[in-house]
Amino acid sequence: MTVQRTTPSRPATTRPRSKLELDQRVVRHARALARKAGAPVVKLAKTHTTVSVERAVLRLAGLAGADPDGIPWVNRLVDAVAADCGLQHGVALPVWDALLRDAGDDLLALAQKSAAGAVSFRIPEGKDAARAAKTATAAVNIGLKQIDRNRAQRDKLVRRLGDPPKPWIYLIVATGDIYEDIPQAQAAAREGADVIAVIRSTGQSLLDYVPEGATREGYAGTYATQENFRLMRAALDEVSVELGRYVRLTNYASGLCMPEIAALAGLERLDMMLNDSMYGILFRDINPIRTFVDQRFSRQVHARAGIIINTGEDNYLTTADAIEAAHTVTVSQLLNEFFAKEAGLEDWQLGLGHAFEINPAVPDSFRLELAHAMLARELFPDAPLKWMPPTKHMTGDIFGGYLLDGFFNLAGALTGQGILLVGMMTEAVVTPWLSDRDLALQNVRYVFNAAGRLHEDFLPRHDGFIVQRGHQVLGEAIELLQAIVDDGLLDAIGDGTFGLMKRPADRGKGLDGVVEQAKGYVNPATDLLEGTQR
Amino acid sequence: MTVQRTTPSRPATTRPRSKLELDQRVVRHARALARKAGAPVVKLAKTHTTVSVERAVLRLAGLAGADPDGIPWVNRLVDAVAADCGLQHGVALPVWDALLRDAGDDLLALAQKSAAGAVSFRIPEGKDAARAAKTATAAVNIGLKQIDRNRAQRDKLVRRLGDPPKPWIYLIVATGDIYEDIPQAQAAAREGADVIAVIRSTGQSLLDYVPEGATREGYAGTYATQENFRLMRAALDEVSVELGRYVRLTNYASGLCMPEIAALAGLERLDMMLNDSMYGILFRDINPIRTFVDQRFSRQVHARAGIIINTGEDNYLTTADAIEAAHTVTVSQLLNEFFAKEAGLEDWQLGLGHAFEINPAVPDSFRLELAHAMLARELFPDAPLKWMPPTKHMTGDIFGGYLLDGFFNLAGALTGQGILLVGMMTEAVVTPWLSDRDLALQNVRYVFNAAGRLHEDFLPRHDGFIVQRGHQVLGEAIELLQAIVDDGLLDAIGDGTFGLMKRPADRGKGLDGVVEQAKGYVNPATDLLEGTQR
Amino acid sequence: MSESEKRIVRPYGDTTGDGMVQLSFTLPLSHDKRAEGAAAQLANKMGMDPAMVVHAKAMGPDFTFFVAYGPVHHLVDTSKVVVLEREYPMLTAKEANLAIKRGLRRPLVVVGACIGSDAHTVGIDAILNIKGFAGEKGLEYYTEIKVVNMGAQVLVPELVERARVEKADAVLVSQVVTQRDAHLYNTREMAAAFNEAYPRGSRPLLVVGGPRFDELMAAELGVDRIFGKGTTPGEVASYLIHALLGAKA
Amino acid sequence: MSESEKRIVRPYGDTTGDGMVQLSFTLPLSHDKRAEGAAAQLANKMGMDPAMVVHAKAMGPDFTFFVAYGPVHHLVDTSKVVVLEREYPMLTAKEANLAIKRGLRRPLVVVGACIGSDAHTVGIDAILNIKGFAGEKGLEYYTEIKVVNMGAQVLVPELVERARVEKADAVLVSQVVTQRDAHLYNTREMAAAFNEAYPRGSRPLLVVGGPRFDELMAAELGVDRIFGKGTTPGEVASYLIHALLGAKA
Ligand code: B12
Ligand code: B12
Ligand SMILES: Cc1ncc(COP(=O)(O)O)c(C=O)c1O
Ligand SMILES: Cc1ncc(COP(=O)(O)O)c(C=O)c1O
Repeated sequence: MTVQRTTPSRPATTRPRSKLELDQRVVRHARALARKAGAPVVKLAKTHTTVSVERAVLRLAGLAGADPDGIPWVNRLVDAVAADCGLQHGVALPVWDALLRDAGDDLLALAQKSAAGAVSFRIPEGKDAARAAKTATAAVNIGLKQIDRNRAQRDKLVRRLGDPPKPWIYLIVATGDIYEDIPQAQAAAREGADVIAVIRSTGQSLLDYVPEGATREGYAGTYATQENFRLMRAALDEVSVELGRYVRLTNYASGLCMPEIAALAGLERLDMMLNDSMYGILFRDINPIRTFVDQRFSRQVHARAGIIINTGEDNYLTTADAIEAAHTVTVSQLLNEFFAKEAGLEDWQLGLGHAFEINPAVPDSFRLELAHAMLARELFPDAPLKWMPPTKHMTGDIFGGYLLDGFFNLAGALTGQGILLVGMMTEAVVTPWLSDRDLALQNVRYVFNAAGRLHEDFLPRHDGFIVQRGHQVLGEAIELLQAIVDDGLLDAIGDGTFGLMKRPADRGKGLDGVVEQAKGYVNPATDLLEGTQR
Repeated sequence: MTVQRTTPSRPATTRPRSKLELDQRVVRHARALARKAGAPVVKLAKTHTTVSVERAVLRLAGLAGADPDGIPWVNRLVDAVAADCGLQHGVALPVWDALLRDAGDDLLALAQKSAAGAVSFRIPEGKDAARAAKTATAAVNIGLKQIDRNRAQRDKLVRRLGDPPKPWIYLIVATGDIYEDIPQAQAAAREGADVIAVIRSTGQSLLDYVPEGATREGYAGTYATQENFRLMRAALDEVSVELGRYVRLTNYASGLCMPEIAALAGLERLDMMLNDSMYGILFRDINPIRTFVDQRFSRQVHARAGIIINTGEDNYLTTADAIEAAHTVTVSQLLNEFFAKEAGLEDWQLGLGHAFEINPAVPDSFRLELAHAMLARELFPDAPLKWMPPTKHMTGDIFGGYLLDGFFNLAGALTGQGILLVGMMTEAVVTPWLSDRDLALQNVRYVFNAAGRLHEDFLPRHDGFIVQRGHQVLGEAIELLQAIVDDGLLDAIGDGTFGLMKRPADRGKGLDGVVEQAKGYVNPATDLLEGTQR
Repeated sequence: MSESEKRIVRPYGDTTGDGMVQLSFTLPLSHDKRAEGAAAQLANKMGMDPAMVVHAKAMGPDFTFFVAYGPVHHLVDTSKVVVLEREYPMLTAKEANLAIKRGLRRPLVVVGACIGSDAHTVGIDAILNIKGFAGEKGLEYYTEIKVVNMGAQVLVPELVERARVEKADAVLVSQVVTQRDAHLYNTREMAAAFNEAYPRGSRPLLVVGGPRFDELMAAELGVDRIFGKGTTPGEVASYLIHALLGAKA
Repeated sequence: MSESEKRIVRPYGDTTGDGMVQLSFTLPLSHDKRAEGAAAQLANKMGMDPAMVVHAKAMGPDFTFFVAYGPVHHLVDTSKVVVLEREYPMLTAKEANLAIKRGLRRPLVVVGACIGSDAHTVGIDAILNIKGFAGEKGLEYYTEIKVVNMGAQVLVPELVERARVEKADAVLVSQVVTQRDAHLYNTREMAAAFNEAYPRGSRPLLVVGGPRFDELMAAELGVDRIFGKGTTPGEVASYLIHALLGAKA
């Protein structure tokens, strides 16, 4: 007898006909509200700069390395400029003005000289200003061209080596030592990972500088440095060739150095970056304005680099209840989408986050998860979507945990998620072991092989539990968006709307690094990225 | 916000609207063919008797116990009668004739006397025959009345203590020692088991007698004896009261002593019995005619006792491929249904078997399982159905096994199975540990709590993979039934149609215990059970 | 069974005394018969004999994952088990408030934080926030307790400073990340800093908590008390009152 | 890594030499702190130190299930591992038939059965039936091998009798049920019966198999060879020829 046996498939992530029967007018209304809520913040971002944005400009212009104490030259130089004439005009004018005044034959020399106290900066006027801006732009453009070459190179490799089918299997390495990370990452890729994420050391996101060089001493993660990026990307290029599929590399932007890390990611051909417009605010108590300014710049760089961003909605559900807060995830996704598009990112670059974090003891928990996941899928049909596994309700019961991860995988298959973070049965116990990853991948394989196309048979009953729940969450999201539009996003954040964290706009880390732009502020990077000049 | 949170539920097993869109005409055709195929075998069963049937008559009439060598008196007596005058007239006439001739004041005395060689049996004629038949009937009726009292008692307990919702959670104990089984069974009930099955010692099904007394030395199971039945039922009555739900007890009939064990089950108020019309033939190489005669009698007794039978289709899939042989399961279910109904069982008593045994490495395996399970559900909407977990493809990978059992549970939930055998992650390793059962029950609970009502949302796509597969299997089943009707069921079995086992009708164990009925054959039990007299 | 009867117990598979245990681990060996033998050897060394290696799965060329089953010969002597028994009475919020009123005649001040680079605040929040944990309200709910929750990634000097300013009676610190023993390291550093900053015997009560702490290590780490996974606010409140007010309470 | 370099290895969690292992077991104790301590004690005795008891679940009033993680100090010495290496060359069906033709000049006779109360025939059938196992055809497929498959639950005397009648060169017996060491018991009984029935040194080759046998126990059980889980028909055929025809093959 013959069964229609076809090769195992992962579910189609291409636009499915609406299973939730969403009313497109309602969806458009939700997007319009997100735009309204986000607009004032964009205005803020356009009229402010931060120390990290300015340092990113210097990095794009080629300034790297650190002083003997390990303080990056970009920090030294920006601090020096700030001390002499403030940052309200940006670093570009005073720095290139100084170079033109022969204060040094290149940025490094200038930085060293200024560190020795042998340079004083000024805000050039008229012609001087014009010349400074012109040379600065040329210098920054060299960095952007490097980013363009990397993007082209990625496209070439993907074409040559082939692109894995969706969902991309996303695995984490986190030894703290780049030289342990590398073999583990390569092993993970061989085991089937399509995307490798190197988790950062705890605390890095609160450093107001980017460490230098190859590092071996992170806690529960490895420092994000340009050299570590380079080493890991090279190692993955190696296995990519071996495996005949392009293995992507992910790291984390959000934090105090979002703009700089985004620049480094582009310069070292990273492929995805965790980049959320609010994560730093909510989960790292970083000043809201600092974050909004930084995220905009970093996303402009990602857009240019062809990098896919991953947003952090999943994190909300680790602190708030996944049922009560379901609509806050939707709201955040809509805001992240708005900010991303405004910064120039395209749909295919939006790895909007959500997670399987409903308490498994809740009746109908799986049906609720399906409803939530389906809503995200249908609201953002062209975005890859980042589907995060259960973490909060994982316990030392590794068997129950393995089962829960299986149902997470099933929900992913039934709702066509694009980027599948692989859940680990030891989530509540240790950072993943080699065998945990292997078992986790077998779990994924079984589910996708056995039920990967169940979504073809699965049509939620018209007006059934799942459809109703989908509509309910969208409705609540719209109410909340309306409230945010009324109070303003900053106040909403101050009131603990997201992840139950209260973050007032006048507090939080890195506030002192925020500067309002003066008239005549120049940022050649933004100008180039926004295409106001090439 | 409010979610429609309703108390956890197990899926409805009540007739759902056809999800497979089966054509009822086709279904009726299939049943008609099963009747055609089975009819000749029923005829055979009506015209033959077996040593076990005759022994069962004596047991119903109250003869119990064994001789000093442990050979049951029923065996001694039947053998004696066979030796003196054959069994073609049944034991009733010669035995009660002897009693009436004062060969002993009761059956036990008679058996002992005859064992001592002090009795010779004859076939009474005319008046003598009539008197013998009459007293025999009265004696047997005492046993049947006991069975009736037990049935009434069960109904009363179920009413008083309450009946668990479907699916009933079915757990196995198998220590080999009834006194170890009892605490384990009680523990299992406390952990949530609705049905306890005591597996028989390997080999018992090939014993041509039923052991006596409480036993402590079985291999991979415990002997089925009247005393063990009594002890375990009493122990479960105890916990049933404690738990406030009636915990059912299951044992195994199929084997060389089907009729006797059925009688004992009725006399000791067992609630379910493994009883398949062909299992003994296929898996224990018992002679086909012996089995067909025995199964009919045993089922008549079960019908009277209000016992639910469990059939053994699941076993086929342990030797044959679950996809290739899917339709043989359907055919066997239809035959088991026909034989069962013919013997007087009602729909609610038909725990027709099937199993989740598709190789998990096969693409779309879960979709295929769903199709098969749904087909069984819709062919037998009013039968409880016995849903067996994966066994054959379970390996030492206990994590993968635990996941597979979770998907088995999900398939059960999505297709409304009535009796859920709980799968054990150690299936390929050991007979279940206490912790295996506990973990297995947590698995069941998670799945039914989280997705128990997913079947409400789940409507397989019209003409989709699942629907098509369901129709395909039914189609193949009808073809096979047609072939069986043409060749005859016995030949089909001889050719290895089921479970790949070839079992010719003139071979197999217990053949010498089969006797064709002579004119004037009397079996008071059958007469009473068939209601030709009360 | 009475406790004494089962002072000595063995693992239980499906019969008393069978000693059955399940094991899994990875060996850095390519998968072959020898590797399976090596797995059995390890199981034997752990006291499992006979060891059934029921599963072996190659993970790349250099590693193999194993699952083993079998009986271990070890006996467990429950009388030798040392556990930190709760030495204080459990109080309701009401009783706690009353005790403080009586014993302290002012609100009890608690400063809490997640120190070092650890940003896992859910645990400490579960203890401090009104919301609480496992159905018990957090310390903020206690009218007689003043709670200062400094949140995540607080530097030890900041913590000491704040404790002084607030005249903290107790400092509550959470450590969830344990990689490279970060939690032990940070706890020691914190304790040292307080002993440093305060005159002998005058420092606030130091309490740390987190899911991976060994509650018996308090002395070793230089703190007064450690709370492990599943701690409830009530336990913490009751302990604080017992430790700070002792008899007076 | 070369074999010699890693003669001594340790379990691997996520870094070389970390010795990490996962454990689970049940203790016949009601669930409380003391029971968790007892669980840690057992883990310690197995060489796990420190032992993280990450999960404890009460199973009724008298039992608790535990999961523990941690490093074990044991070293695995791969050079000390004894394994039964295949001492015979693997032959294709073709080569096998040829060898028999040459060496025996008559078909090689094999009698197979599942003895005792064991009814698990799938295993022996996988070896004997044409259908075979893991893509390899079974012995029936070999033109020069005569296979007599007696099926399930065969009594030893019947088996001996049949072997004699068929002039069996080899007897293949399967034992799957191992509860109460049934497989060992039945194997010994079978071996004894053959030695009994045949003049010294003239009995057929005795081969047993099943998923739970220890391949090293052949001598101890009085048989010539034991095959474990995953055996393929080809291995069995090759062994038979090697053992029966030795050099001649
Ligand atoms: C939620 C969570 C997060 C959230 C934290 C949000 C927040 N604001 O807290 C986010 C997403 C931000 C996060 C990030 C990271 N996390 Co995290 N996270 C978790 C998770 C899923 C749950 C932790 C939790 O909330 N538990 C619930 C609370 C109530 O339990 P609890 O913390 O044990 O607290 C109880 C007791 O311990 C005690 N207690 C705790 N503290 C205190 C203090 C006092 C004084 C007292 C009396 C009692 C007490 O009382 C509490 C109530 O009973 C765990 C995995 C898991 N399931 O456990 C991983 C986990 C803790 N995270 C981990 C890691 C490594 C990280 C990251 C470094 C990277 C990553 N893998 O995600 C980052 C970096 C964070 C940082 N800089 O520290 C690891 C830690 C591994 C280890 N042991 O070292 C874990 C175990 C996951 C894993 N296996 O990798 N994480
Ligand atoms: C299929 C099966 C059945 C079928 C058997 C059908 C049949 N005709 O064989 C049925 C349903 C009838 C059955 C019944 C029972 N079974 Co059963 N069954 C299984 C199951 C699921 C698969 C066994 C199998 O077919 N494996 C596939 C074959 C190919 O592998 P294999 O046997 O290991 O054989 C390979 C090697 O071992 C080797 N080999 C084996 N024999 C030989 C012989 C020679 C000469 C050579 C060279 C090689 C060789 O070569 C083979 C190919 O590689 C196992 C669980 C599991 N997943 O393992 C339980 C299992 C074996 N059964 C078990 C039990 C207890 C029973 C029952 C007693 C009750 C019950 N729990 O169901 C009854 C009674 C049967 C009896 N009287 O023996 C237990 C045994 C526990 C133990 N170790 O003691 C198991 C492990 C399940 C469990 N955990 O409870 N069972
Ligand atoms: C969007 C986003 N950014 C950054 C991070 C990591 O931040 P940190 O390095 O501060 O832990 C996460 C972690 O989950 C995240 O979701
Ligand atoms: C219908 C049926 N009868 C009987 C049995 C048990 O038979 P035996 O005791 O011969 O193993 C089974 C086992 O699965 C069965 O399915």
